Order: sequence, then C-alpha cells, then structure tokens
Amino acid sequence: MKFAVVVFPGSNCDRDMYFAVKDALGEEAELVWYKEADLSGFDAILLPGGFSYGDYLRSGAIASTSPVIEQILAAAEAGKPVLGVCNGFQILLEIGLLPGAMLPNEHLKFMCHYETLVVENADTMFTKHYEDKEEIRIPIAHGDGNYFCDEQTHQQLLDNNQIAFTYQSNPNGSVGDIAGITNEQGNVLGMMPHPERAVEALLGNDDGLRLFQSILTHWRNTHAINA
Amino acid sequence: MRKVKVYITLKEGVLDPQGKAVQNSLESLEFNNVHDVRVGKYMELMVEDTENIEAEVDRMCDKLLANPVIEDYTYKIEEVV
Amino acid sequence: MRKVKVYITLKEGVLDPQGKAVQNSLESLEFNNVHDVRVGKYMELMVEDTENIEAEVDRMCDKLLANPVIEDYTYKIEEVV
Amino acid sequence: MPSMLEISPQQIEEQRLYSEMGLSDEEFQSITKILGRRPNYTETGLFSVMWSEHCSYKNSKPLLKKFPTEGPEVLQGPGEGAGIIDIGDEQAVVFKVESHNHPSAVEPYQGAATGVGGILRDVFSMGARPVALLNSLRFGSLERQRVKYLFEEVVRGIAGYGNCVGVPTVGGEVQFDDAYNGNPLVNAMCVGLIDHKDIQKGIAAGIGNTVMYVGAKTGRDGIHGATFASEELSEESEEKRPSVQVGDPFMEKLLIEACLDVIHHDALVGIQDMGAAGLTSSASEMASKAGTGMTMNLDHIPQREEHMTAYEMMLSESQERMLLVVEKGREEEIAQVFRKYNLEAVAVGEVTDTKRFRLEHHGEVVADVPVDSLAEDAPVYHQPSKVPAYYEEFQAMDNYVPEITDHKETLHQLLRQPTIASKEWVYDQYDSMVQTNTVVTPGSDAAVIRVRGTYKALAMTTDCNSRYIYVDPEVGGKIAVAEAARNIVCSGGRPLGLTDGLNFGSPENPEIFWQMEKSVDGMSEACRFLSTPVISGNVSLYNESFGGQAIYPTPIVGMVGLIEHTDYITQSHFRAPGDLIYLIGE
Ligand SMILES: Nc1ncnc2c1ncn2[C@@H]1O[C@H](COP(=O)(O)OP(=O)(O)O)[C@@H](O)[C@H]1O
Repeated sequence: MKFAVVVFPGSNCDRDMYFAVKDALGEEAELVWYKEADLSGFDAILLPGGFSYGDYLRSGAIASTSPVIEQILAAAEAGKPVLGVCNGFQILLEIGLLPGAMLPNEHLKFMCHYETLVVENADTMFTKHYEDKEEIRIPIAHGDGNYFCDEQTHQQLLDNNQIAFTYQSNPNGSVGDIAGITNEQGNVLGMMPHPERAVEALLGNDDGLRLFQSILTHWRNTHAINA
Repeated sequence: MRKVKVYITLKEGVLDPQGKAVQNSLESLEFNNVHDVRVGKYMELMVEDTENIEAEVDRMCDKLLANPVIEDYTYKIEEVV
Repeated sequence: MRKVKVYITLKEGVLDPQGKAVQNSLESLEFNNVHDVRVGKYMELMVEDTENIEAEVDRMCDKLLANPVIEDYTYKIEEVV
Repeated sequence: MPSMLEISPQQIEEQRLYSEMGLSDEEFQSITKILGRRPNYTETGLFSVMWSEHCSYKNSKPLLKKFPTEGPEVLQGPGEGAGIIDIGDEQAVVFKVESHNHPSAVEPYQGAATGVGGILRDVFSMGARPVALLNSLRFGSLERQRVKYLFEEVVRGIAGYGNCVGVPTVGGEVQFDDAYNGNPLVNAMCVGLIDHKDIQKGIAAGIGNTVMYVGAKTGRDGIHGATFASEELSEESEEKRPSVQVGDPFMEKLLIEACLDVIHHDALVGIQDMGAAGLTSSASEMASKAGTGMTMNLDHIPQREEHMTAYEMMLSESQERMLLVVEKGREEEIAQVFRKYNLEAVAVGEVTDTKRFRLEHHGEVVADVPVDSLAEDAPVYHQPSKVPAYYEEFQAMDNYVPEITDHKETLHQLLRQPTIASKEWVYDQYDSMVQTNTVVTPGSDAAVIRVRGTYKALAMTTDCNSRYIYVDPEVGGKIAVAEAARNIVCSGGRPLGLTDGLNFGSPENPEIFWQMEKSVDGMSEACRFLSTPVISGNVSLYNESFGGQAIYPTPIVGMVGLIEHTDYITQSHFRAPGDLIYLIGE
C-alpha cells in the first residue's frame, strides 16, 4: 500500500508520519511537497501536523488555499482514506471536508503530553483494530485544539457515528470531548492527537500503530474483493 | 489606493477563551467595571482601487480572512490621503 | 453601559510575519491588487459607565491590552442602545 | 570619501558620538590609527558592534583560553557557529548555548523566541539538522508582578518558536531568586546531528565568488542590539525599545529545510547565519576567516523599510537571515534551491583579494576598512580582579548546620519552593516529542534522543546552581560541570563535551571579574578531570539591573553524552513496586 504524506511549508510532523508508515507499519510512503504533488498514484493521503504557514491568520487557513487541496478533495471523493492529524485536522476543517472549526485551547496554552482517548467508533477504516470504548494512550501537542461546532452539527456527528475518538478527560475545551471525527462516508478522519508519535514501545507507547494497521487492513480487504 | 479595515469577530454563541482570559486579567488588575470582553482580529489592507472593490473585499473575507463557521466580519474602505 | 472598541496594531517598522503571509496567500488566490497587509487585534469590551472612562480605557490598554514595546492602540467608546 | 551622510567624521570625533555607540576614547583612537584617517559614521558603527563584548569577547577572551577545548573526538571546537563532536559511524553531534537576556528583559516573548531562533541558525548553518532544544532560565521572585509576566512570556516565547519550527524542546532548568529581579536570564541550547561529510564552514573563499543573501528582509530591528547586550540595563534601555526584533519561526522553518538542501550543492562555498551585529559580523567574519576581502553593494540588500541608510542595514539585527558564498556563475542554481521554499536568494557582493571590507550604497563607497581589523584587531582587556568582601566574610563563617525538628514540614516547605517544585507547567508548553526521537522527555535527569537508524542515543542536560557559584565560584564551577556529567551518566550516557553560557555582571567591577575568573577555573578543572572539552559557548556580561545590582554569577553548563545502545537508557523515576533502591556515593 502506498501512502502520500503531503508536506506544506511549515509542516513539521511530516517525517514522523513517514517513518510511522515506512518503519513501524512497513508500507510504502512518500513525502510530497505541496507544489509538486500528484496524488493520483497513492492509496491513502496523510496530512501531517505542524504549523503550516506558521499557523498565521488561523491554523490551517492559508494551507487551505493552495492548489493541492483540489487533489485532496478528489481523493476524498474517490473514497480513499484521508487522515489529517493536528494541523492536518485543522486543514480538513478549513477546506470543509470535516465540519466545525478550531479555537484556541481553553486555557490558551500549548500543551504536549499523553492523553487517554476513548475509541467511540471501532467500525471505521481507521479504527478496525481497536475495540469499541477501548482506552488508548496517544500524545497531544497543540495550541488550537479546542474543537467547536454548533449543537446541531454535534448532534449529527453523534447520530451518524462520526465521532471516532473522545478525550477521557478533556484537556482543551472541545465540544463533547471530541478528539477526532470522520466524514459521513467514513473515509476522512481528522484528529488532534498524534497516532504517529505512538508507534514504538521505545518512545513510550505503540497504541497509535493500530490506527495505521486499520487503514492497511481495510485497503487489503477492499482490494481482495476487487481483485 | 484604498485602505481597507477589516474587523473579524467571533460569532455570537462561540465561546471566546481569549476574551475570557483578558477579562479575568482586567479584574485581577482591579478594573472591576468590565463586564464582557471579546477578542477578534483587525486587519489593514492597502488595496488598489477598482470598480467593485467591495465585492473584492467580500470575496477575500469569505475565501480567506474569516472562517464563516465561527467568525463574522465587517469592513470599512477609506481613501488614502 | 458602554461598548469600547479597541484596535491594536503593530508599531510601524515592527515586522509583521502574519500580515506578510496573508498577503502572499491573497496573491496566490489571485487578488493581485493587495499591496500591504498588517494584522492586529480588535477587542470589544462592555464597560460600566464612569466619569473618566477614557482614562480607564487608556490604563487598561497600557497595562494589559496592548504591548507598548511593539504595539500601538486606538479605541472608540460607543453608547449601547 | 564622498559623504551623503549628514554627520561628518570630524563631528563624530569632536562630539564623541562614538561613545554613544559604546566605543571608548582609546578604542576610537585605535580605529583612527588602523584606518589612517577618521572613520565615517557607517564605519564607526561597524567597529562599534564588532568591538562590543558580544562579538569580540574583549573582556572574556583571556578567561576563555583557560577552557580545555580539545579531545580525540572534537571535530570543531569554539570559533565556528557551533562545536562538533564525533559520535562514530561518520556521524557527529553539534551543539551550542546562546543567551538572550537583555532582549528578554525588554520584550520577553520576542526576546526568548528570537533567542531560540538564533541558536537554531548557529546549528543548522553548520549543516546539521537541529534535533533538540534545551534552555536555562533565571527569574526573580515570583511574588513580583513583572517577574511573573517575564516568566510566563519567556516560556511562551520559547514554546512559540520551538514548537513552530518542529524541533523538540526536551529539557532545561528554571530557578528563581531575588538576584534576578531586574535581570532575567534566558539561555537557549540547540543540539544537532550531522554526517561528517556535510560539515560546513562560514568562510568566504575563492576570489571572485558571489556573496548571496537569503531569508527575511532587513528592517530597522535591533539596531545596536549587540552593544545593547553588552550594557547594563538602565532607564535608557527603555528608550532603546524600538530596537526590539520580532521573530518569524515560519521563515526559520523554511530556512532550515532550504539550507539543509543547499549544503548538498557543490556550488556552495560557505554559509553563515546573521546573528548579533547582522550583516557586519557575518560578512566580515566570513572574509576574515578565509583570508580574503569582500565588497558588498547595499542597494541589493532586500529591505523591508524605505530609505534605510548603510549604517542601519549593516547594524540591523533582523532575524532569519543567512549569508552564503557561492561559486561565481552558479548563483542561479543556488537560487533555484531556495525558490522551492518560496525564498529568494540574491547576490549582494563578491569575494575579493584585497583583505578589505568595502561597502557601496547608491553609487558611493560608504565603508572601506581592513577586514581583519574588525574581527581580529578588537582590543583585549585584562580586567583587574579582586576577592569580594562577601566571599571573605562567608569563608570566615562556620558551616551552617540546619536544624530540622519536623521533617515532614521541612520537606513540604522545600517542595513549595518554585525552584524545586515540578516544572511541568513549563515543559508541558513545549512540544518535546516532535521528530519522534525523544526517548526520555522532560522530567528526568537528562533528556534522551535516539539517533534514528542506529542503536545509539544522545543524553543532554543544562545545569548550574548559581547560589553555589556565588558562595564559592571555583568550587561552584566544578559542581556545575560535575552535576551535568552526573545527569548524563545517570541516564546511561558517557559525557562527550560541553557548551557554556557565562552570565555575569559587569566585568569592569573587579569583584565580578574575580567571580568570572574563579568559576572558569573551577569549570576548566572539572572539564579536564572528566575529559569533557568545551566545544562552544557564549558570554553575556553586564547583567545588572537599575540599581547596579548584579545577578548571581551564572555560568551555565550544557552537556551532551553518548549512549551506546538504547537498552542502556535509564530514567530517574521508580518503575515498579518491589524494585530495590540503592544509594551510591559518599
Ligand atoms: N526550562 C525548562 N525547559 C525544559 N525542561 C525543563 C525546564 N526546566 C525544567 N525542566 C525539566 O524538568 C526536570 C526537572 O528540572 P529541575 O527542577 O531543574 O531538576 P534537576 O535540575 O534536579 O534535574 C528536568 O527534566 C528538566 O529537563
């Protein structure tokens, strides 16, 4: 399986994502610079964390105006897995692939530490390898991770089973303790916590690896059927 | 050339943690008569004059400067003297 | 009650990386007639009326709302209807 | 010399305008002698920054000579942007510490942020990828409103910059004491990894080669920052405020990636960052080191503001700028590399064989000085030293033996001290995990970063107990080095070497100079004993507040150690119930 890691100016978890796929998952990955990106040959699109365009104006806002976005929208439309982590999630919100917006953390400080997440929906292509309601430990590292949406949208997310992860103890003020959501079709996931930082026991924890394994399993299954 | 002043505010109903923090700090500095604070953005753009500059500015705001999910905007266009 | 609108801008000569990034982004969206962008803050405060409200607001700005080392401020005080 | 400047050389001398730039009468006289004429305004500015303590180390040079700087593994000792130590397998570790005390006292967020930016550039301009940041902070009493503000903003500034560029901040220390009430200390350290073949030098070699400028445009920021950093804080520093520089970590991130690309280009001859004293120091040092000269046309310098004078451009401390020397005729190839990252590299000058530093602006020669005179002819002062009265008093005292009646209460009291209390509030704001190499995050004795693709890891720490040093600088200096080494060893590493950040009051005060002398003696002895050479460092003097109250002598030690295998990594916390606890040592 071939993963694209889209690199924007200011992305800084791009290599981390790349190594998670290549070394921990053992699949093919490529860093693609936003200007030169041709995403057509990839099976999954990863939008890494970091500070695209310095987080200036609003996190993810400026990246959302670059031409590569068209290709990301097309990949999502085609049903390919699209994963946005941290700044990647913020970009997915800004381009409207996912509903809602990000506000500064409730206490206005950047935070970096492990959080306990609850898997709210283990029936997605990103979460197959988890159990429903399983508690996993994944690091967060963000200043603008306070997920906001209006009540109606929140209800829709609940009704459609679009909430993938919640925080066990809400660190940033997010509506409904939301840590990660999918689109209605379930092939676009945005999450603030960093699964790519939790793929090796040496660095403390490998709970995040199963997220990447889920994507792979899903891909293998669909390809087995198609073949 | 025109100077465009854009004011971006959080929509009503959207929690404003920054505003809340500023208000608390004002209180701790004993400004006790401040009842509410909302923090937004203020931008100054120097824009070449065109016929429908207002439509232009609207597009800039919609496309980039403000996020309609959480923000409202207003602007003023001034002559540059 | 009065509504105080505070506009905070970077002092002249102080680098505004944010403004620059916004300007570049507007350019890439083909708004080619934007020559300069400066990004600042806009705050709305609801303040109880007092006799020398202006002196109060000045003090708030000096002490907290603006960073006098790199920022300037102006404000407007409006009646609340 | 034709002059478009309003102020004539004669006026500079007669009205002693040079003294406002920080030059003494004697220094001005020796400049006149070097040039064989009076310097013009721009030239006076060049000398004033290059001969400031910050750039010339004129007061500290005699002391720095005492440090052992050599060892079998040292690939680059003090003198370049950062020092380099071999770690085997054709790889090496690059590190240095840098202070940003004065800027942080005036504008804590930007001061701390640009401090981080500066030390990063020192490391990646060597060709190394920055893999970790640390810091060492000192503040006054947290009871004070201003101190609290400084503390919060400094931490936010470090976080704001480091997090954005994607280099993990993995460790550091924070101490609080009244001695720092008017003068906080902000020292940042950066550690980088490099392949031997990629090591760069900041030299302007090859007559006829092109000098290129890349990065942020030049504004009027921080003009006289270098001399400012070498002065005592006074009411006047408030007036110098407009000189505060603002950092752009986004620009820095682009520069990191672009520079790490460009070092693989064979058209690149030399590269250096524009740190303190900006264009002046980077350009003149590159030429001086190569034994060449340089001509620059200031009309080509990318400018952010209108009507900038030569003086302003040469002294600007705008951040996120680099200077390159490139083979003649291959400028476009280099520009191409930068263009990928939306950066513009422009030709601004040429390497010459004249050994002169020559600047043109608007068709006129605005400066023409022997290039070595800026870097190498700076004066060196051997300041008088005197044993402080307080020290003799302390020595005469009996050893203090604390009386403890209620152990629990005393323990609680100790833990309540901000200096001892958990620093989680601080390091939670730092992204300590980005790059996914951090094995030991903040909270242990030393931080540990694995070296990807090998079994090796690097342990790193910053340490300095300035109270010990105040009480006895020589013993205290030894303790600082020994503590750092212990932290490395406790983490499973072998200490490789260290970088030092010497923060003191005014060297012109003999009692303070004595503190400097003695702590350097103590540190040097410990370094020799432990075979940990000093490979880089920084000096920050005149750390005194309004009343002339000097800080505690604070020579910070930043140490890096090599862990041969990640299996050997040990952490400071208890791991499992039932494990045995041993006490080792006396
Ligand atoms: N400014 C800082 N930046 C990053 N980490 C810090 C900072 N200050 C303290 N720490 C971390 O907190 C831990 C404890 O620090 P400290 O209280 O100084 O204890 P010690 O010096 O005994 O290790 C260390 O792991 C250190 O790296």
